[in-house]
Amino acid sequence: MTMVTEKDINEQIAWAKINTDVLKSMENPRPAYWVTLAVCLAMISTAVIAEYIQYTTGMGPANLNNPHMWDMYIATFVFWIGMSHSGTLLSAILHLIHADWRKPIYRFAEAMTTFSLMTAGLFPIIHLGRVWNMYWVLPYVSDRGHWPNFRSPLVWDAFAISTYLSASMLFLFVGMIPDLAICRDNTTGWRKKLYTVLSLGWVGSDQQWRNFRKIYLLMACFLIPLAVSVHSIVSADFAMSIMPGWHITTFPPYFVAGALYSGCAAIITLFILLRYFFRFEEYMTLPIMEKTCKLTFAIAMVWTYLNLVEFASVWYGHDIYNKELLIAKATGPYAWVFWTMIFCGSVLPFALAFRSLRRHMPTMFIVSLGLNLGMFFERWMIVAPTLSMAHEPHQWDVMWGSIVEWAIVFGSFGWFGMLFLIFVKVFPSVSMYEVKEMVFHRRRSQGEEDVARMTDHAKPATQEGT
Amino acid sequence: MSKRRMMALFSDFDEAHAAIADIRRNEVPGLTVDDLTMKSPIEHPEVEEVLGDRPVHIQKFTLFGALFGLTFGFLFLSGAQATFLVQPQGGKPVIPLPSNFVLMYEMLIFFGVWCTFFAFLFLSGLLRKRPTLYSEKVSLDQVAIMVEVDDSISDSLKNLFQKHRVLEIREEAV
Amino acid sequence: MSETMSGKMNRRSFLKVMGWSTAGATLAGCDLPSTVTLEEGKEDVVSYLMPEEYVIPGVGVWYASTCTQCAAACGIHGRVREGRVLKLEGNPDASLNHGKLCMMGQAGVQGHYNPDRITSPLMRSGGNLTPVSWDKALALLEEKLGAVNGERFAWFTGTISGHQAALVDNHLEAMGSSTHYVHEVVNNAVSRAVYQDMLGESNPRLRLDKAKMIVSFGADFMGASVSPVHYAGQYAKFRTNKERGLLVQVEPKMSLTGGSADLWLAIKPGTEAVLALGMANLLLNKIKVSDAGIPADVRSLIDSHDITKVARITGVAGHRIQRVTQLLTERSPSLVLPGANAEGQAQGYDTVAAIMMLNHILGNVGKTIESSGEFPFPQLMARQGGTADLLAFAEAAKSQKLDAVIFHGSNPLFTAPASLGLSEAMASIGFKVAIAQFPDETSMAADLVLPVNSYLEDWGTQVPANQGEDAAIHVQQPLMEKLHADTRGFGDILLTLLKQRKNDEYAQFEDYYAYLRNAFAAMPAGVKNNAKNNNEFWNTALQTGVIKVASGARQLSSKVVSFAAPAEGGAGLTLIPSPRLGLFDGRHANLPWLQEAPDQISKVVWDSWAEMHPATAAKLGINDRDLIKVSSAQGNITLRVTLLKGMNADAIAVPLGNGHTDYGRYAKDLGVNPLQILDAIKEKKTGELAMYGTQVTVKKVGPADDVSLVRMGASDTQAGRKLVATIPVEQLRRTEGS
Amino acid sequence: MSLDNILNHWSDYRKGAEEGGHHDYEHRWAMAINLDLCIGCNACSTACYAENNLAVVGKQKFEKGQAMHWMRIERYWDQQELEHPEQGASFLPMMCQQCGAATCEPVCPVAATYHTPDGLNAQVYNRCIGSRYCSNNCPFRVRYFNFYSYYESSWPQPLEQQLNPDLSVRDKGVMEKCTFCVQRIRTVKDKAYMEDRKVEDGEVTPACAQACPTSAIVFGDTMDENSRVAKLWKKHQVERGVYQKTRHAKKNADLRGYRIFEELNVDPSVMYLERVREDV
Amino acid sequence: MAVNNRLINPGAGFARAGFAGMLCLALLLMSSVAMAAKYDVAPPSGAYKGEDVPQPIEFPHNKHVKENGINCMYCHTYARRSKVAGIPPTSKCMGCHKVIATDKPRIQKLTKYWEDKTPPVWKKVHDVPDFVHFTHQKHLKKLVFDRDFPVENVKEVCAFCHGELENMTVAKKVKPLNMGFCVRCHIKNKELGAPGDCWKCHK
Repeated sequence: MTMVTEKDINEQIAWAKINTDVLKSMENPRPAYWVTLAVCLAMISTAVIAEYIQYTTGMGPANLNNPHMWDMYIATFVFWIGMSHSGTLLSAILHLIHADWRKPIYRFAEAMTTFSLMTAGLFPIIHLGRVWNMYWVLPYVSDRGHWPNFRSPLVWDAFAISTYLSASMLFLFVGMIPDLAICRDNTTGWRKKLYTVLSLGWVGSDQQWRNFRKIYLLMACFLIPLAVSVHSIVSADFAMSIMPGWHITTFPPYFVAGALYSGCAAIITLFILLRYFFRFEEYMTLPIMEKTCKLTFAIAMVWTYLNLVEFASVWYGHDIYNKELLIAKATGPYAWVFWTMIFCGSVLPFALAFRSLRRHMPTMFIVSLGLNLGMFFERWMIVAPTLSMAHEPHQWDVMWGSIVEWAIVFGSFGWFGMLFLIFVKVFPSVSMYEVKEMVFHRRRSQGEEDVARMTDHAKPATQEGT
Repeated sequence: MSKRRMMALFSDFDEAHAAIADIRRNEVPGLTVDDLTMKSPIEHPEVEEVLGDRPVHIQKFTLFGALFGLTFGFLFLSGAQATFLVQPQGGKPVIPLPSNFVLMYEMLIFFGVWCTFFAFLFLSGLLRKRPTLYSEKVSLDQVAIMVEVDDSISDSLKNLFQKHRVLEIREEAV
Repeated sequence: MSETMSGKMNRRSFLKVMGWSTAGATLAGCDLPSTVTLEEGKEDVVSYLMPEEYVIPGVGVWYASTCTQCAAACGIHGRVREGRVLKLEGNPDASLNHGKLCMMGQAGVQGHYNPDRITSPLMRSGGNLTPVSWDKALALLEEKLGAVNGERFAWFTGTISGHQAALVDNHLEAMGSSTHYVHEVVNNAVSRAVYQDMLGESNPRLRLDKAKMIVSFGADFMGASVSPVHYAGQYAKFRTNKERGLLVQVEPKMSLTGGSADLWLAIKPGTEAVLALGMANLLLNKIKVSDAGIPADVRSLIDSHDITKVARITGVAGHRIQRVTQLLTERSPSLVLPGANAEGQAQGYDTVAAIMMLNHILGNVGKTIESSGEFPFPQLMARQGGTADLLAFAEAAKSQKLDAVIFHGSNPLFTAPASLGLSEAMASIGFKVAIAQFPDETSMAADLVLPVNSYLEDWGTQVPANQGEDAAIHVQQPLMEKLHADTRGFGDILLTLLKQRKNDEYAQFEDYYAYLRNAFAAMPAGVKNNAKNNNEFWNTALQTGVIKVASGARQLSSKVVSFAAPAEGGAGLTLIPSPRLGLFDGRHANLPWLQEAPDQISKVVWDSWAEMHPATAAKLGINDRDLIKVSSAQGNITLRVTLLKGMNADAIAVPLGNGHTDYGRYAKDLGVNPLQILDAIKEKKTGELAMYGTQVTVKKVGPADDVSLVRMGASDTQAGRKLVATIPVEQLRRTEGS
Repeated sequence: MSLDNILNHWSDYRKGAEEGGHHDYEHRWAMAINLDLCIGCNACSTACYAENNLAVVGKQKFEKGQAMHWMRIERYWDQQELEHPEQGASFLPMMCQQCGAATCEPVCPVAATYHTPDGLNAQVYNRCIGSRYCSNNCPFRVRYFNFYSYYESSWPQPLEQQLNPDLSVRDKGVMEKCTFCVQRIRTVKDKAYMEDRKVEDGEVTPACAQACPTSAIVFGDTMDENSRVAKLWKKHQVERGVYQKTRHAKKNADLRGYRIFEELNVDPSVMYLERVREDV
Repeated sequence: MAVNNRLINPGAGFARAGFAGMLCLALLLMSSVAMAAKYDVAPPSGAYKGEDVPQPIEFPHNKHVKENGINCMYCHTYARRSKVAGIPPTSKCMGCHKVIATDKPRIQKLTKYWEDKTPPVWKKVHDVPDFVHFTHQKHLKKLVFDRDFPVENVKEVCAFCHGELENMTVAKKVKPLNMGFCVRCHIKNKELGAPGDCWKCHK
């Protein structure tokens, strides 16, 4: 059987067209954009009202109670943190291994990283009983000689998330500087002013490019271990405790795998949306989609494996609390969540193994949503059952949250959506200079002698798939 | 003698590359490759063949930042722990190595990243006023060669550029 | 005492001392020294005018007094700081409770500070109770009581003792009446009658601590009983004796005491006497214990109760009965106790007599049942109540024999079964006075309500009906100034009433304090314990809170009274209106701590509920937490059910306490009152209400609902954890000897 | 100063619970609860409400599991297979076990809960930011969180006058738990300090132990070898420290003393004495 | 001793100025301790500009303390026996002012209070938050009695936190009395046994 090897990108595409296409995506939002934005804003305002209620009356309206001191807030926090890992993965790891097919899609993935981190960062704050004192977790100088407790995984979280947020924002920003210069050169009005400031005076000189290459490499090197450490630390919130179902050695890799998994799933979702709405078919091509899907499938299998490892070690271990909990997860009141998670997380990804499905955008869209749902449920299944069935049988309880809690959880999706929608209209969601590089190098590597005349507008851009 | 700044725009990298190679071969007397700057829409590491190795120092800052983060991390954490003895121990030592290592690691990256970034800003000459001689085409698809030369050699330089099918030459007096 | 309080800090400053407002908490978190969070000149501080030497601001002082949360009258210590009483604890000097206090006693402060207290006299005008001045209220009293025919006047109280009781007697005498109804729902009136007949003493000392084995026929002596703390203390000794005591509890519904039993047996309600007879049969005919002193008719009754018959009727397995009986002879001295379930039947007297007969047969009288001696102040002794007086009162009211009644310390409108028709009957009483602390059902139906001080602001003396090791008079003194300006002490009100009748006799006493001082001064020297003078005696009495009195020696008789053949229990479901340690008979339903304290056995909070055995429920198609309707011939109540294995299958229990239609914010409209649907069956010999004799039917009317019935605790089992570990007694003997 | 300090006391700072931790303990308050005497009567729990300004939450919030009873009486039925619970119920008074190696402590991000030189597991209300991690990591589930501001609802005037001024009324967003009545300990220690003497055994009694009608709860200082509680611990061969240590210390396995969840190595300060059952 | 050595955090200085600042501060601290060796107590440092608090009677502290040499604890008699120092009871004032200066309007006002049997309602000037357990008695014992400090000079110790009341009429807050103020002093005096345990003060 012969596979038709498709190109990741049409290397004949003219550079000017790249600029035009991407810049065009940043202009004139269509009605659908405004509707989506309005929906996001509505979700946010609901969440703000809910948070206001919670802020003024206490954590009670969220239906939290003695066994369930944490619930959906922390689950959603973990979900968003996990979501953020994909951008780093695509960008940094694929950069290091010179997988240049990442280039058309890494920008929005990185933006997703930043925004999901910004969303995730809200949850530890929202879930605090005394939000106004949240700065106490930071090691700041105090007249009273106070310090936070550096032993607490929550403080690690504060360190890790602030490091990760600043590092990933820098990574996103640094990688965007040449594109911001392009924007600067092609816009007028407030945009011009904005891009002039943001492009930091980038002119594309050889010195700048040289330093740029270095910093990009260095940051990629930093970000990979950072990303791994961040989700390991988030897993430490649970693994460092002694609670059954949390105190598990495989949690760090399990969390990292889960993070990459949910991130990749989200990338597929956004990939399809951007491709559809911005007509980015030439950049976000099916071969790239396929590669992303294969990567996702691989990670899904890692995640499944780690899940099985956890089940097996619990099953054959001596910890009765853990074992009881595992049985309760599968058969108790949370069983439907648990089995949905198993289905979406371990069965559904097999859809990615089929080429025809991989190439069918509507299917992939639904599958990716399924994967995301599975991963959301995974976080839920980490947080809630342990609390509902821990050591002390007297304090067992099952909890399904409250309107306030769910409003805030849904609101976070609105918040993320809003940030992302603003991003795609203010910043180029496809890296122009890197697509150009990709095109340039591909052409060159194919031994095309006629690499000149890139300005040849006459050359037709071959429609992909034809 | 008056000087002038010249910017030659080429439609692609290979032509600019050839032009620089010519300059490197001293085809324009009194002008060396070190005097010129190439501006391009994408990164062209190949240009180093003709531009020569121009050093990059960012990694030194990175190393400094990382090491600083590591040492500062440990001293800061253990200092704070040792002086703040209501540290909730939970049966563990006052200065717990595993958790301190975790935080040191984060601080290593934190300081490393920021040092790298500031080094980048500093070493790439960013945040400075952009030269007036600039073409938007450079961010699109053309490659520019910037050079500041004496009036005396400007003609020969222009010739050289012409030879390499320059699209446009802009100049301004300094 | 009152002088020391005159300089107390002003109330506002207390609030600030206490209140940790949101603003305060938020500001306190602010870290910058520049924004000083503490403002000067914002709080008031009031100095003492002329303090007592021992009153130091910021230092709590403990004063002795007496608890009146139930009739037991335990000695208490109250912690007073800056003029407020904060916490109550048992008085270690009181031999009744040895420094311990039950949950009801602990919650006394909440009654005292209750937000729903009556704070001024209320007079009925135009159908409504409206606040009036004391002058007006007293004038009305004078007018109405002056006009009433003495024989048509009565007092209606709860258990009352000490000098207040004496004054009530005096008032009745002054009024020319002798009708003093004393009503207690939680009582042992039938047992007292049997004790009187069999032992010659109605309140003998039950020495649980001396017994090696206790068989309790539903006696919830540590729970809602006549003196829970006293018996719990004795129980502790019983359990920690060299030979650990063995407790067998036989009852249709597991009580608090039953929860601690070594063997808990579910008996069919109303068949306690049958079991007692069966055990007597075994003792006399099988173990061949002497039957001396047993009348022939009783003897033949015993002989007719062979073990198979008994087992069949009572539902208690024959081998259990045999084993328990066997153990009773092996572990002597033992103690057999009758409880409320045994008493509260139409043949309650017979049942208790049958049970007490076991003590006679086993020779426990004199060993674990002792005489409490001759109390030297008969006029101060407790007027113990029961339900007979409630029935008598209802009768009298219905037949319009009463024109004026003064109510105090009892709430008959809540505790009377609806079938008595008390609320209608009471309407016929021309003048009803309630001396009350709270707006309960009875006081809200009165024509005149006099707000009384709480026991923490009042003077008085209490004499426990069931004394501890030492007989004593317990002194009750105010622990703080009156909380509300317009309330008055009970003793003061009594004096006022007496002055209205016999001014010449009582004018010498300015107030009840003066009366008590005088009464104490008049006490015989023997009681004064070598005090140099009356002042020293008074001060010592206040300091210790206890005046120990030597009671005269007395011997118990041990005779068996004749009794009729016992009934064999009802055919259907028997309703058990079980009192709880906590809300008790409903008097504590307005104390939020006690509402929030889960029932000890079923762990339900803030509600009324029905307890059923799962098997019974299954038969009726009822699930846990279902809404059910419990109907008797007299009416029905609708409430949720909780399934409990600690139930006899023929019984359904509905705890007392809730179902108030009035009683302040915490009690009003919460739960149901099972007393309302009781049949007005009279105990045949004593005339008490047979509270445990009502047959009911149960019907499911609504589905299960997790939210409506709140139970503490998610798991009924320890789920394999070692939480409450249990060892067999042999192991205890191995390690700690026996 | 810091660097000096670290270098000079490095080995001290590296001591864990096994070596006694960095504290030179002044006291180690502990309890011994005789379950054979616990009748489940709730006196301790109510006394705790009275002493410690515990909020009454009402039916709805109780249903949601937001009750604040620092001391709760758990009731279990053993012998589930029987038709009737013939051995009665099993009552367990459960409150903060003041663990020596408390799992709540290391997870608090702001060090609001920590170990005092008295061997108590302290909770500094003002420092608490309400992350609730401590409660999540407590195997006994005895930490209670102020999900609401109860001041207005729980103490309507004049009930608020009953509040004990020796400890705060906690506001919303703050974690709280049994403190072994630290305000009483504090008062007694202050008194002893003023009188230049040591605290005597029996001088400190928490509200629960004080109230208990059967005296099932014995409280005292295990560092004072002559205290009743120390003698009880010794008699039952329960030693402070981790499981292995305790297990090896226990030469007579029949002894009744045990600590709940001993295998979790949290080193609780509450020893329970097993309930005794006599089979009839 | 071993405990006290390590109890308190001087770490505020740590991050304040980095390592160098840390060491400098150590020296500074040590020298300040040395300077305070006269009392072997280092008084707390910090100043605060308090407001004028209107009181029902403008009590002249200066007259009583400076001119008449009355000891602080003569009136604030609870200070050595309780956590609060207490406002003197009206009877105490009247003890002298039945005969002294009865012609002054302030004294007449006081006499009126006495006759009406209503003590004056003062405004609290020195206040710590309600969640703080501060005891005057322990501080007095440690700083005065245990140190054999002349009791007649107790005002110098009182002035640590209350300022020099002998120079004030109505009391005014001149020290911040916030947590930093307390903690700094406890750090300085750790050798004296000033505890660093949160639960000593937080309740």
